[in-house]
Amino acid sequence: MAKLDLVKPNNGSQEEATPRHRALGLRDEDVRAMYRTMVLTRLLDERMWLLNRAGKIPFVVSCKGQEGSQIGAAFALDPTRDYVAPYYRDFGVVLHFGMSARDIMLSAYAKAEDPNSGGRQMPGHFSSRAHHILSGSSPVSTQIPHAVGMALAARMRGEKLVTYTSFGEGSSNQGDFHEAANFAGVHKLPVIFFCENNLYAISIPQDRQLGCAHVADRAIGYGMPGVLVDGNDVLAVYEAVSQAVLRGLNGDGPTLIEAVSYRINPHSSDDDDRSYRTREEVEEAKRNDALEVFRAELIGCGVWTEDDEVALREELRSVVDEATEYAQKAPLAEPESTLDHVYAK
Amino acid sequence: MAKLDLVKPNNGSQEEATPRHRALGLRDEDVRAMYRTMVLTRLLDERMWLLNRAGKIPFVVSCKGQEGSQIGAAFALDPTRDYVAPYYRDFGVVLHFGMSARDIMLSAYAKAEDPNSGGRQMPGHFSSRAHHILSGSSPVSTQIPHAVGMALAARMRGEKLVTYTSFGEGSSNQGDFHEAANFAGVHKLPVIFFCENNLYAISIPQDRQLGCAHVADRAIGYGMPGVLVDGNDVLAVYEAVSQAVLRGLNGDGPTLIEAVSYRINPHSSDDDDRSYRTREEVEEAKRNDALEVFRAELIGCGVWTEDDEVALREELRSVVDEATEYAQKAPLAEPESTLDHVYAK
Amino acid sequence: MAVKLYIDAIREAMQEEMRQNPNVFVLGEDVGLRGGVFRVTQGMIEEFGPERVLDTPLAESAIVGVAIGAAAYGMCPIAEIQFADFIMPAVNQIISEAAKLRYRTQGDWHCPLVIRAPYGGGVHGALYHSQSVEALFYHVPGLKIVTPATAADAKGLLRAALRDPDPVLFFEHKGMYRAIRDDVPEGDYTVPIGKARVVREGDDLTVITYGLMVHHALTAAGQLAADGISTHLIDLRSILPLDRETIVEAARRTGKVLIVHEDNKTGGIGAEVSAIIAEEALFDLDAPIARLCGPDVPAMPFSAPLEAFYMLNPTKIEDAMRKLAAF
Amino acid sequence: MAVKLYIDAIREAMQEEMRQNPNVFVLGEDVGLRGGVFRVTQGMIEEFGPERVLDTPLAESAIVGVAIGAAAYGMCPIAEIQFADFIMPAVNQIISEAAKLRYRTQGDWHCPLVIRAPYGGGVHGALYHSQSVEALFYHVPGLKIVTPATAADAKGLLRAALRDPDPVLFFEHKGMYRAIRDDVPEGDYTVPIGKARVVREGDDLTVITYGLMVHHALTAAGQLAADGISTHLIDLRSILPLDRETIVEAARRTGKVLIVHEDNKTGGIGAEVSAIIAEEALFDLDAPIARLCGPDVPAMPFSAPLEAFYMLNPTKIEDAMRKLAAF
Ligand SMILES: Cc1ncc(C[n+]2csc(CCOP(=O)(O)OP(=O)(O)O)c2C)c(N)n1
Ligand SMILES: Cc1ncc(C[n+]2csc(CCOP(=O)(O)OP(=O)(O)O)c2C)c(N)n1
Ligand SMILES: [Mg+2]
Ligand SMILES: [Mg+2]
Repeated sequence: MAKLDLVKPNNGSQEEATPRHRALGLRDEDVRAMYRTMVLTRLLDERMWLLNRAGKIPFVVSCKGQEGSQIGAAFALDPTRDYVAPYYRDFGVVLHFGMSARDIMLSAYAKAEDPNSGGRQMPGHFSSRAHHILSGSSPVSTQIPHAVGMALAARMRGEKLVTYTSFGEGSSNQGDFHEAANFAGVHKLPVIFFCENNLYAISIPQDRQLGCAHVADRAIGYGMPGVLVDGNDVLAVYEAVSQAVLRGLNGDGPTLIEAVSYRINPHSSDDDDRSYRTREEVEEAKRNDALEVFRAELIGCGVWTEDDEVALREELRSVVDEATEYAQKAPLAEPESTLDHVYAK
Repeated sequence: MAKLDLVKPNNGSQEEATPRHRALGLRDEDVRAMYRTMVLTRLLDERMWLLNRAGKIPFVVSCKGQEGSQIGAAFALDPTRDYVAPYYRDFGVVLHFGMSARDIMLSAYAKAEDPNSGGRQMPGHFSSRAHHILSGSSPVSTQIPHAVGMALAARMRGEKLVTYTSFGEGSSNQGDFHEAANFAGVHKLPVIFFCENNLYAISIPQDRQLGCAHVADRAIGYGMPGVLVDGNDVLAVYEAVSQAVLRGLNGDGPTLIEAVSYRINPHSSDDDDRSYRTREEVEEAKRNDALEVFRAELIGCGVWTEDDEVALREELRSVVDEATEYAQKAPLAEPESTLDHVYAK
Repeated sequence: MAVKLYIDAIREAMQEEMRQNPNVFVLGEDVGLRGGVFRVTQGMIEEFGPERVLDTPLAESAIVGVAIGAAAYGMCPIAEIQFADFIMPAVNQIISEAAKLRYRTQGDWHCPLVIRAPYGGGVHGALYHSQSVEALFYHVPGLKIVTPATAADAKGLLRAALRDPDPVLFFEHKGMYRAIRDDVPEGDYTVPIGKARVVREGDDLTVITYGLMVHHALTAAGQLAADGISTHLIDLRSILPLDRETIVEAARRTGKVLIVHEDNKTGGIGAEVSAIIAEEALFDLDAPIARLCGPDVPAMPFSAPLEAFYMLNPTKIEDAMRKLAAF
Repeated sequence: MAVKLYIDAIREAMQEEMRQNPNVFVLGEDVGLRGGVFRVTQGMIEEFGPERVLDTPLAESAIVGVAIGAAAYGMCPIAEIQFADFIMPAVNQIISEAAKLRYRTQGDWHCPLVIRAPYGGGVHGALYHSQSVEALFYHVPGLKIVTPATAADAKGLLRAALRDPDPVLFFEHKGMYRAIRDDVPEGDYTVPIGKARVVREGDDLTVITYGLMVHHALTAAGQLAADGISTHLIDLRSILPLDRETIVEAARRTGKVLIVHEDNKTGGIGAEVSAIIAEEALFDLDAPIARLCGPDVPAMPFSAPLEAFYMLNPTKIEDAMRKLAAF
């Protein structure tokens, strides 16, 4: 693994008295909301993994370890204004954009009511026009030019917004990343290219995946700023993405942000990671878990308590229970519906 | 057009007494050979353009204005050791690698004896196994991964060499460039990525083509050095490529070199450049013509005279005449041969 | 009605739709100041400006991918691929994305995208500026493919494509741009996607074809008519969906069918047309279903005699028609 | 002879060729320590080292493009595409480069490359881990395509592919990896590319198919045999080139032909097979040429009932066979 030299953006006031989030313009209820979505993301993730291991759902892809990056990014965006073309791990992002726990579970169970695809796609293939989430597919990186196209379209219509697209560090090697980033660079489009570097692409560690030290180093090749940020520091990510949003809205063009964290689970429920990484490495990564780090910070600055935690966990557990139960009972699509929606009626 | 800020590599001793080429380890006969190939390239180019305008050959693509880049690069390589995957303007490179004027003209006339393709491909689609020139196609940038593959294969076989691949600045936006450069970066392969930036991709000037200031800026994104060099300064190019060759042979991996010059002719014989650039701009560029610059330098340091020039021009004109005549008289391929070489016999 | 060039009909369709519909725009390589390498978009940047006639970087996957994003957002992009041969880098975006966006979201998102590409040979384009690429896509549900043979159809089909809510590949034969001219109706007409055209009616044999070959087959049919052999000639116009009804009806009518295309034979459009007939009209046939196509070689060479060997022409078609008529 | 799994036969072919021929090597995503996501290359990095079992960056066009360069140089690369669905970004390299290198140089350069890709559905792979992609390439002269249905054929065809001087696409049905096992001959045998296999002989109807469907059709044929209907069953094995002789002979023999494939129907392999028969054996037919294929939808859904609706199975095939037999 390459040694990471993290350049944190401005961390706000360093005085003990001013919590970082306030320096960033976040109210206490904002960071509580961020933490809430983070925990919901985590609980859903853990539940789905369990359901898969119990044979109840056929497949799951996990975002465990990347919630800091996702929540930090999502909360810097405006779900009523901006559009996202997320990648398959972005559960935290789509939850903030309006997907419900039930929607996620309907997708996990591949039920007819799944708003993403009616059960046609695997979990993690998010979509909702109502929630400004552009549908994604499985071939990696194809969503990146789509985000550029949405930004272009919005500008042609005079609509002020930014578009966000995410991808793994492995996927930043696909030609589509390069072509889309350059397109956005030439046309100064308000796109946020958000690389969630979790150090692995399935079994391939980043030093056998990336010729460069950092994905962010690629930004200069497209004439945009490249920002490297600790993905386990949710406020640092929030700040970096907020700056990118401002740039975009100001007409200053795109930004490439690389948020470094770790993929705690195997690549997917079909993967076994023991052949390519040590248990020690995974355990070590868990100690930097953004969720723990953020909770400690919130408790430290007095906006969160152990009691809040107990209450939140209880509440969210029942949200996840309800969602699971609902999804499990929901009907499957009719077989003949396979033939629907090839073309417009 | 973006203002170019050329970073010239070390120019050797600045003392009047030591000509630059000697500081680079080039003998007088070496630079005379370089100049000779440059002039041959130019004369062939001009002859083909004339033949096209006279309706004798259907198509021609010109390298006029890029000879400095091509000759500088080619002479830093070893045609008996190295392999090239050139792009369609690289007449100067393939001439140094062993193509004859006759070969070039046979291709221009699309005759059966054309060693590149037997007249199957357009001129500029170079190929010769004997001369270490890997066949190229028309879709731009597909040759770039091929050069990486040749370098990989050579390393697997323990053969010490470098591979060279060239492409325009427009073509550096194709996904294949990115994917290939990263592959070479990860595996530290001895590949020279040589971008001939002639400021236009057909009608598109570089500021609407490249999000970045310089193609060389992309190198860091693949973990390799990026070198920006004046393509009209043949010795500067020679030096940059020589350094890249050394890196490659030393196992230090690939290099990206951007040689900036100008495309003096329209994109091809089918193009009309008046709709997208002024005559003044073209005239201005002609004043920096590498051929003139290099001749002046050689005369200035006493390795070339006006008499040499007259003799060379006369000799090469007859080479071009002979090649043209031969090619014109050579037979076309048999119609039924269309069916040959789809698969091995 | 006025006689117009094929190329002008295409340009007019774009211009008229762009005047009516602010969502329509063109993007591609050199479509702006240069007006496209074939001049299809000539004059358009002057009328619509550089945002709606957008020069893009040299990257086909981005051209199509960006267009898909714009289409999903609500625009109606026309993505020009400079030569059909250069659509290959965009295959992933076309097949994985454009074709499947509606299906995978049950219609929540869709992709009103038109991809225009000049294809075809006989113009000294060599291996990579001559290819027919329609067979690469006609197996892909979710796409539509049209390839007009006349100026009138070009205009009407391009309008229809621009109003279609789903992705349409619009293949224009570069050999016809300035060689074909015909009566183009005035006003706001469309030609429906999925409907073939009966070019001439006849009873002795059916020829089914599309693109440039329609004109060659028509010439050949004229030669046969002089000898009292009457040809039923179908111009498919749409490759996907195919007009099964017209195909089957024509096969039934004459009992003899020759399918003609410039593209190479194996796995080409002719295979599906033949299979449809063998499925639905087998017992109406009086002769084996014949296909006359380009040879199965990787592409059309530059060298004139080789290109001529590859390309079909009226004489080769006439020979095949006479052989079939005499069966 | 020993009974072996389909997946093991593929691995063995690679291992044995790599032991014999230092030019053979594997490259792809996760082929090294992980042994491939399906474990096809398991254990190989341990035997051959990380240079000859080369983990690549996540970029299919580079995997194929680099392999082409290495093949031109004289190596025999095996490029693994993790799922056939992800071959799309490499289409330009495959069609523009690998398929045309020999042709455009008159054999001065050539490309002894094997591309392996797991394809096919019925495994809960959803839209993008279930596709059949062979029809995208069978129209491309210069390529060869094989898709073995048995362990014995898998090993013999992969060996043949690795010794072939031209590019071969080797499609392995992921549903068969661990579901199919059969007798694999000992020693250094090959199965010739371009030769179909007569799986069983029969006189009442012919079924022509390939891949997983061979097994389903065989089951169905067993059911029909119980009722005295005898099936002639052809496993194509090679998609390009097709074995015209065996196809035509089988059509002549029974006069009734059902073509079966998992892939969707329009423009699929069945179209060309049907067209060959309609061209060469029309008057030997006693029934329309039937095709039973996947439905013309963009891809196979994740949802179990939808996937089951999409996939063919022995019962659906049996029904179609009975219908044809009764014609
Ligand atoms: C074009 C393509 N090739 C291969 C795959 C198979 N695949 C799925 S995810 C993945 C690794 C992605 O790694 P990275 O981009 O780092 O994202 P991460 O999964 O680590 O979040 C691969 C190889 C794919 N989905 N698409
Ligand atoms: C994939 C692909 N798309 C489009 C083209 C058409 N085309 C040929 S050359 C060219 C411009 C190339 O510009 P650049 O890379 O700067 O090279 P230059 O011609 O300026 O040397 C274009 C668009 C092509 N050959 N291949
Ligand atoms: Mg990763
Ligand atoms: Mg250029």
